[in-house]
Amino acid sequence: MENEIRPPRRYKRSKLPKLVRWIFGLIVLSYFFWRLYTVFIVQNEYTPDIWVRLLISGLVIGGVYSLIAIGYTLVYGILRMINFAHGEVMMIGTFAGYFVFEATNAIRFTSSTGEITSLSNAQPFLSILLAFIVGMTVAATFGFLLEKIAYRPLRKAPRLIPLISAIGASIFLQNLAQLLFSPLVRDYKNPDLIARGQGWAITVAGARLTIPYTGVLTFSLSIILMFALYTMVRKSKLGKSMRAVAADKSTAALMGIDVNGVISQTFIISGMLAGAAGVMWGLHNGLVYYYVGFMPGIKAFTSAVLGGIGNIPGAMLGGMLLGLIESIGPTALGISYQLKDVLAFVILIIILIFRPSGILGEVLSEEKV
Amino acid sequence: MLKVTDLNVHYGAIHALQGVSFNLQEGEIVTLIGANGAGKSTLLNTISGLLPAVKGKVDYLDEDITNLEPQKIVRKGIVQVPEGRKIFAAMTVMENLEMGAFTVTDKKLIADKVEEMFAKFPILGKRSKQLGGTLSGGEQQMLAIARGLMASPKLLLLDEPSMGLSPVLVEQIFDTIQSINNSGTSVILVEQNAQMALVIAHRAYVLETGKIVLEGDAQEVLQNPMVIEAYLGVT
Amino acid sequence: APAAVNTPAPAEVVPETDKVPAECAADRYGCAKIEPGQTIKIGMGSPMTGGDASFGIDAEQSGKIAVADAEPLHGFSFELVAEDDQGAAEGGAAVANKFVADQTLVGVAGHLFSGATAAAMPIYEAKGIPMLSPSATNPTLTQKGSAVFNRVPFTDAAQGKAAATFIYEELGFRKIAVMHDGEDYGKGLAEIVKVEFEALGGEVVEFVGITSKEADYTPVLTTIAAKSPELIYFGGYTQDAGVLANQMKTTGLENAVFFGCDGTFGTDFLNRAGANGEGSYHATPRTPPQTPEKTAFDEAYKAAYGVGPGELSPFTWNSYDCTTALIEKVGDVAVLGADGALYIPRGALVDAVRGLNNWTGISGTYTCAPVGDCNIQGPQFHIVKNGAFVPVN
Amino acid sequence: MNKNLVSPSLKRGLTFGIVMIIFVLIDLDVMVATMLSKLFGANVIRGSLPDVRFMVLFLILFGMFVGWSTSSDDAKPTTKLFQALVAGLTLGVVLGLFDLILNQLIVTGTDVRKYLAALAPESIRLFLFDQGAISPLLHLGLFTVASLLGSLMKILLKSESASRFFKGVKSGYQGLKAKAQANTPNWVKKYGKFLLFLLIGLLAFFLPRIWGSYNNYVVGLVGLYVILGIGLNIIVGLSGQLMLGFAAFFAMGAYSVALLNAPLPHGIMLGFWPSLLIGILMAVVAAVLLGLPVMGMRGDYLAIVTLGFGEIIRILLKSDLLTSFTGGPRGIQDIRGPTLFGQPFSSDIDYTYIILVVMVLSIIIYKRLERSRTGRAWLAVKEDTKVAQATGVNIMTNKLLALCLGAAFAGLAGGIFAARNQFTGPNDHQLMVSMNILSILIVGGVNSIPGIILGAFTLKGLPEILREIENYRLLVFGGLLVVMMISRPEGLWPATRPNIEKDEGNKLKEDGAPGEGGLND
Amino acid sequence: MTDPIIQVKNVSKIFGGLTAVNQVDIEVPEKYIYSIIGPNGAGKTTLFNCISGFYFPEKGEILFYGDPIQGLSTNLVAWLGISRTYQNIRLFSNLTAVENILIGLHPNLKTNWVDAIIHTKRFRKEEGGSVKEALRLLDYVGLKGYGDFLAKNLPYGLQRRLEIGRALANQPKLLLLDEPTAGMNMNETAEATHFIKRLRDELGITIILIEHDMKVVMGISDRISVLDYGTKIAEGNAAEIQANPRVIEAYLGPGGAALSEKYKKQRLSYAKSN
Ligand SMILES: Nc1ncnc2c1ncn2[C@@H]1O[C@H](COP(=O)(O)OP(=O)(O)OP(=O)(O)O)[C@@H](O)[C@H]1O
Ligand SMILES: Nc1ncnc2c1ncn2[C@@H]1O[C@H](COP(=O)(O)OP(=O)(O)OP(=O)(O)O)[C@@H](O)[C@H]1O
Ligand SMILES: [Mg+2]
Ligand SMILES: [Mg+2]
Repeated sequence: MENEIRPPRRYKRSKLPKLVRWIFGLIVLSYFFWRLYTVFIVQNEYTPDIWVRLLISGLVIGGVYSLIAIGYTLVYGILRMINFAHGEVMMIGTFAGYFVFEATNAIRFTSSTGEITSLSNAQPFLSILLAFIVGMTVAATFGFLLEKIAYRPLRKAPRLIPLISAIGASIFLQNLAQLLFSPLVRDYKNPDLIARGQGWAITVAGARLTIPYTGVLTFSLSIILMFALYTMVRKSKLGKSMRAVAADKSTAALMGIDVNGVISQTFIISGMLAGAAGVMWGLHNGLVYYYVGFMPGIKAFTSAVLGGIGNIPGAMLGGMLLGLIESIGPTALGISYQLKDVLAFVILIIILIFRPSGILGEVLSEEKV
Repeated sequence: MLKVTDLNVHYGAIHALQGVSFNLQEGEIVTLIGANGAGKSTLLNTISGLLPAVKGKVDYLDEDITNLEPQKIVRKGIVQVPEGRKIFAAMTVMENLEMGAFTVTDKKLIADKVEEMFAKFPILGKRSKQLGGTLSGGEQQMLAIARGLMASPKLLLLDEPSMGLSPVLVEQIFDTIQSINNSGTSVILVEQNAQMALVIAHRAYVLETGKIVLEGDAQEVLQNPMVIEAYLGVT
Repeated sequence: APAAVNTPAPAEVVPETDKVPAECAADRYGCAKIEPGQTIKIGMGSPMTGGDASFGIDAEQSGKIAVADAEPLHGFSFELVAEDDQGAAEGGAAVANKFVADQTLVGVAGHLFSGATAAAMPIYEAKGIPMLSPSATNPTLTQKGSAVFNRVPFTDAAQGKAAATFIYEELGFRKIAVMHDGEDYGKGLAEIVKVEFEALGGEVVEFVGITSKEADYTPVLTTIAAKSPELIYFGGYTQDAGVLANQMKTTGLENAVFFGCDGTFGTDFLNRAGANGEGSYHATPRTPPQTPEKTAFDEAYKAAYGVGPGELSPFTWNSYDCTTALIEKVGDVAVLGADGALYIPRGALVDAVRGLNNWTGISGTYTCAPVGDCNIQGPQFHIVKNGAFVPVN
Repeated sequence: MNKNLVSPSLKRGLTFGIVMIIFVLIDLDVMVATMLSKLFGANVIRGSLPDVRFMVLFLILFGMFVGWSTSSDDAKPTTKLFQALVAGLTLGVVLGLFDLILNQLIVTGTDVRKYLAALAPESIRLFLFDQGAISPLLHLGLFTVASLLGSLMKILLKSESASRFFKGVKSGYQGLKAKAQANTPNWVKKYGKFLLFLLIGLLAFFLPRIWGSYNNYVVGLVGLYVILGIGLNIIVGLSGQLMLGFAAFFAMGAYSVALLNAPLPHGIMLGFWPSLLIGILMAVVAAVLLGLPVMGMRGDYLAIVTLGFGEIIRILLKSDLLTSFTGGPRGIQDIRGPTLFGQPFSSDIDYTYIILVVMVLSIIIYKRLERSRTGRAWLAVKEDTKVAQATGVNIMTNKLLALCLGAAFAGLAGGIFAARNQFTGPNDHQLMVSMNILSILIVGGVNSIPGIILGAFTLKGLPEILREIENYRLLVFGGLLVVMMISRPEGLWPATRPNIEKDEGNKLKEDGAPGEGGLND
Repeated sequence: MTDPIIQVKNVSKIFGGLTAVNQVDIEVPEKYIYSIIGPNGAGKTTLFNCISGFYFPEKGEILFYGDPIQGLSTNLVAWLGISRTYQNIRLFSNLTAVENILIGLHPNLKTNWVDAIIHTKRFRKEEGGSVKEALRLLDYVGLKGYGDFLAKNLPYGLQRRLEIGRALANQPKLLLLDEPTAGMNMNETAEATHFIKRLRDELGITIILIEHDMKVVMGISDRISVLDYGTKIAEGNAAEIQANPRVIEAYLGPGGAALSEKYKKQRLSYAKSN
């Protein structure tokens, strides 16, 4: 081989891409600040109660996103796959809850006071509890089956394959629900106790505002569920085995871990959370139909990435943040409410530019060279 | 203790094990030697349940464990230290060790075992909070062996434990293997360093392209001209 | 007019026998020939999968009833062929191309969405298949000089102007917010309302779109509440209208009036909003809401599909009327050939549909303007009182 | 009997029982029976029910399938029959119980369609053969017998003699093929490929003129998606960047052509070809704008960011903000088609030609890129980014280049798409479009041109063909996607790596001069 | 001593609290085979990573032909003429052997994507030439006939060779080999040793070698450095190193590089007991 001394090569360090990234980020940031300045200082037409209201709706929707996002994060963490059908699992949960309320509403009897009431109104707590239990169980079952049928045979396949399988499953489940229940957009029949449009009236800065009961229920329940889950994953053996399976399935098996079992349990847990989120969605927003899981699914996926995918606290944080961005963002920046998704995604991009693995960072390691 | 009969394993079209039979008595060190790609790791993985056997049987303590799920095999006391270390990169050294004791429920026992490992491999003690993935190659190898010992296995399968270790450590590892064996653990040892493996082993099998071509007492194998030429180097 | 996408189909090859009616030779598109044993097909293109599937399924279902109600024509029965166009151009063109390939398909009760309609129109134009859409409201559709395209919904202009005037003059509000669901139909309407209302001298404090069926509109309502409008006009459909009416009660808009369009009219709204819907306004075509025909249809629909008309989409009745009108016009022009086959002169049918005059269906009375807009009357407004719609003008 | 024999068969029976129940709940049974009756030549008017015979036939076929699939391959005939019996009985019992419920609905006249939309009384009657209370027994018997029949069929068809027969046929065929190959004259060998291309070319020229506008439409659609598939393949398949918002680039092309070449909203009327070029350029510009800030991101982050980008573009196109510029949710109509030498060139046939030509060009460009320094650099980046960089590949420029070239293809396809439909609107650029294109790659086979063509046909052509099954088509489509991934994870036509060493060896041999020859051409 | 091709001056690399490489100085003259040995975790691989641009050393300078290269991105380092192999083999496993080498040629090729699309003459010439060159290299590393195998399907030993082949394609001036004989048996090791020597003798490439097999190290090194806890504790030729007590203590063990007596004894004792 002719290996004569090559003339020494010169190099030029290019900082362009990095620079572009920063400039891009700065432009967007300064735009944000300019908008914030305009809305808060120049125009200043919103009273504090408006912001409180926006905060409340942001937290409620954020709680739902967080719950679904945890499902994405858990599955991603363990299988490195985007479970695109996760939103459909939530949809199934919503439907399950819907049927529970339909049933409890249909059961009518004469109460002690002589009025004819339905079970759902006579025993609101029971029926809500029942709805959550059924919703979570059914969604968990579907999560479990989904993994078993559509993903397990693809364990060893390249990463894109399960993604497509997930897309297929998503289309399948949506259409199955549409064929089963018709494309009708149905109403959630809340017990009167937590009827939509009802809530506690409070006064903020002289203005009366209402905190909807469903919102309080949704938010507090999602917080409770999240922390229950988080403690469980941190403290129990399951959490440990999940980490091991995530890192390397066959080595995990060599440690005595039941890999299939752990993966199934992961799907069951994520299904349960999605199911709970689904029932909350129905109670709070009142609509259920076969497409109901699609957008929340995408949003939750975004939340998971925002917080750092594979990271459970990250998913919670990401979900809350996304909820808040969506509710407060457009008003605070004085842009059209239609563009709230644009805003959400732009903020996602900005955050990823400055923190490439999400706000809290992902819990995956890069291998050493 | 372990009896493998007529084992056949395929990777798609590749027939990696073609009717392998061998056995191991309680308390023995048996070494498997063979060139790259002979099927040694495949054999260990099949025993551990990671690979399905198409044909043949694996009996362990008079029980058929062929194609049993890996975690059940581990619970029966067969632990493998896999080739290429397979450390949990995102877990600390400590957590890696705890993973090794996954089947153990007694917290006290685990703590004792950890102490024991740190005594055996002091460097691990120093690195106990470092992430496994950032250890040096040799450190990872030590961690892998230590992790394998955490569950106090009855039968230890070691796949190239000396790979990438410095000369002092190589000897130390072999000493360790012997001491483990002396304290009652049976060992199947796969090694490229045939010389040393044969020294500490009781019996040996030579594997070539998926078949056992030679077996016998380690000493005899060590003196076998074919083995000397092929694996020990004509020195 | 743009160049047609499709090669103009040569007039169908009609054998030169004396059995073929003279009308066919004279017709600019030739005749569709229905052999004995075949059915006369009416097409329908609508989204039947995806997020808007309810529109398509609803249209198909009421179309089927229309076909079932139709008397056989010289012993030939009608058949409805509903195809999924997914509401988009790609699907619209696919369906249209499929339809024109079928010789026995003579008219299309559709398409439902404007995007699909726009892509499908030139394809039908080339073949001479008349369209009568129950819901495609994009104004430009009837501004292209198409001979085949007709529709029965209000034009946005007619409804928008009437609504703005009603709000300003009858109700006396001066400060309103205008919302829409971001879709073709609702947005077009909302834009007109805004323009007309401002032209009258009123103030539109906010003009804002939501994302349909997203279900949580509290932030946007909250922001609107800060500008304290007296009324909220909404262009969109019942599902969103119901949610909005509910959420207005917790977002500081308790005292604002909800004003919907014809897309929000239906018992469905009453179910969804319940007490929160009291006092809201909605539009319908100018016709008595309950004729015996309509009642009969409603019963048949409910019996056949288990859901009520208007629940899946507000265009249930329009779809029935479109199909029925097409069938009727086919009856007007069809000629029974001496060979026992039925001949339908396509050009004549196109003209006949355009010639719809004072035709009363269950959703209203229609007369087609020369451009194809068949609903030229203004709307009628209703207020919700004690859980029922009560006409107000 | 052995537990290992009974329980899998039981499980199978149960599973299929549930499947059948779902079939009934979504009315798929009636649809299949209708298809069957059409197959037998009956003229079923839409909306009316098929004859009950066909429902019986369908259930028998279903039962036979259950029996067939339950009988394990390597079992003895009696075992097979036993397995089928168990499965058939289970299936029968499951459905029998279900029948009881259905029958109850009929008897009491309960309408459950408020919740289960497809469960119409007529359909139920048809499913129950209109036999009321005894239909559970009928079903039980039918499924048991059918299942046994299926098993029997398997025993017969897969028996020794049968398989010997098939083997014989196969080897005979292979023998013939070998013979034929040996006997092909030299000129055929030499010009065979050329002749084949000529034939395809001729077909491509004449077929669009003959087979009518619908086929042209479908072929054109498939062709456009092949182009899109190739574009996305450069990004995903070659350079390994998971892109979920590809429709954004498609939209760039479509809207450029639309805005520059339609009377409304701007009336620029630039002409198709220049606006197509601008469309490609706009797509590339979008790619750079997206790429520069996010280039450093890893796989899944990139995935969500690109997804977001796709959504941003779609929402913006639809939004109030840009309505006066883009037409908002209404989209843009009356997009003018291309001209050729001053003549309008925009009939369905013309478009088919345009698309086919562009498609062939795209394939050539793709092939050339793949087999170049750049293509290999992309593959290296995909395989192992760090090591690729350490081998001397500039990651940033190569990734960005891939993004831009992929976007260019999308812009191209988008422009033609818009002009062909004479319309484009935000609904044409939804997330599902991106997902569809990605699926084309994976279903067909990443990095494989025949794969992409097959994939495009499967995903875009098949739903068109599946139109026959109406509302069920997306259900079937989604299910097929899953099944396909499980049964053929490599794709329908997996890519193979080129045999450079062998080819080079042959080249040298042919040239007869080892060493230098044949390398400098 | 000729001019040093590479000078590592006072380089330190710190991870958190751990100083993996501590003020190391190394100078390698051209056409040397220079070995770096040391206990596990001594920082050898880390040093390689600093030289090849994977890590940016906190302190010190790395000069290649007198120019500082620390902190350059890895592709520039490769382009300048430094190639390396990896301790855990890192091939492009789904590409064929030839393609792996073709990618190695990347820094030496000039055509771009436009050439590729138009198929310019320049492109065809360069492409033809590079395929020829790749096949030649394949032959050189002993992989003739394996060219069309996917890298992942090659046996382990051949994968190591392919990695070297890929590194050579860059026409490196300096080649960094990280444990090239790990996982090989004695015969294969001997072969590999011979091969490394050929690289230097025939191609004139300077080689820095990390290796734990003392037979290899002592057999072919012109000079050896020993690292321990990130610090260089010794430098010299084979004989000097083998005699150095610090090295023996930290690294080689009592038996020097040879197999320890203990094992030999034990071997006898087994023989007796049987
Ligand atoms: N995942 C796999 N897919 C396909 N073939 C494989 C796979 N793993 C191993 N093989 C093949 O099976 C044969 C046996 O491999 P195995 O890893 O068991 O060899 P080994 O004896 O352990 O070799 P080494 O000494 O290199 O570790 C080899 O030919 C190898 O190429
Ligand atoms: N990225 C990192 N983060 C933290 N510590 C690291 C990192 N990389 C290496 N180390 C530590 O630095 C020390 C040196 O590691 P290095 O890989 O250079 O060792 P080595 O000399 O190559 O050893 P071996 O011979 O075992 O491969 C080790 O203790 C290792 O744990
Ligand atoms: Mg091995
Ligand atoms: Mg190292």
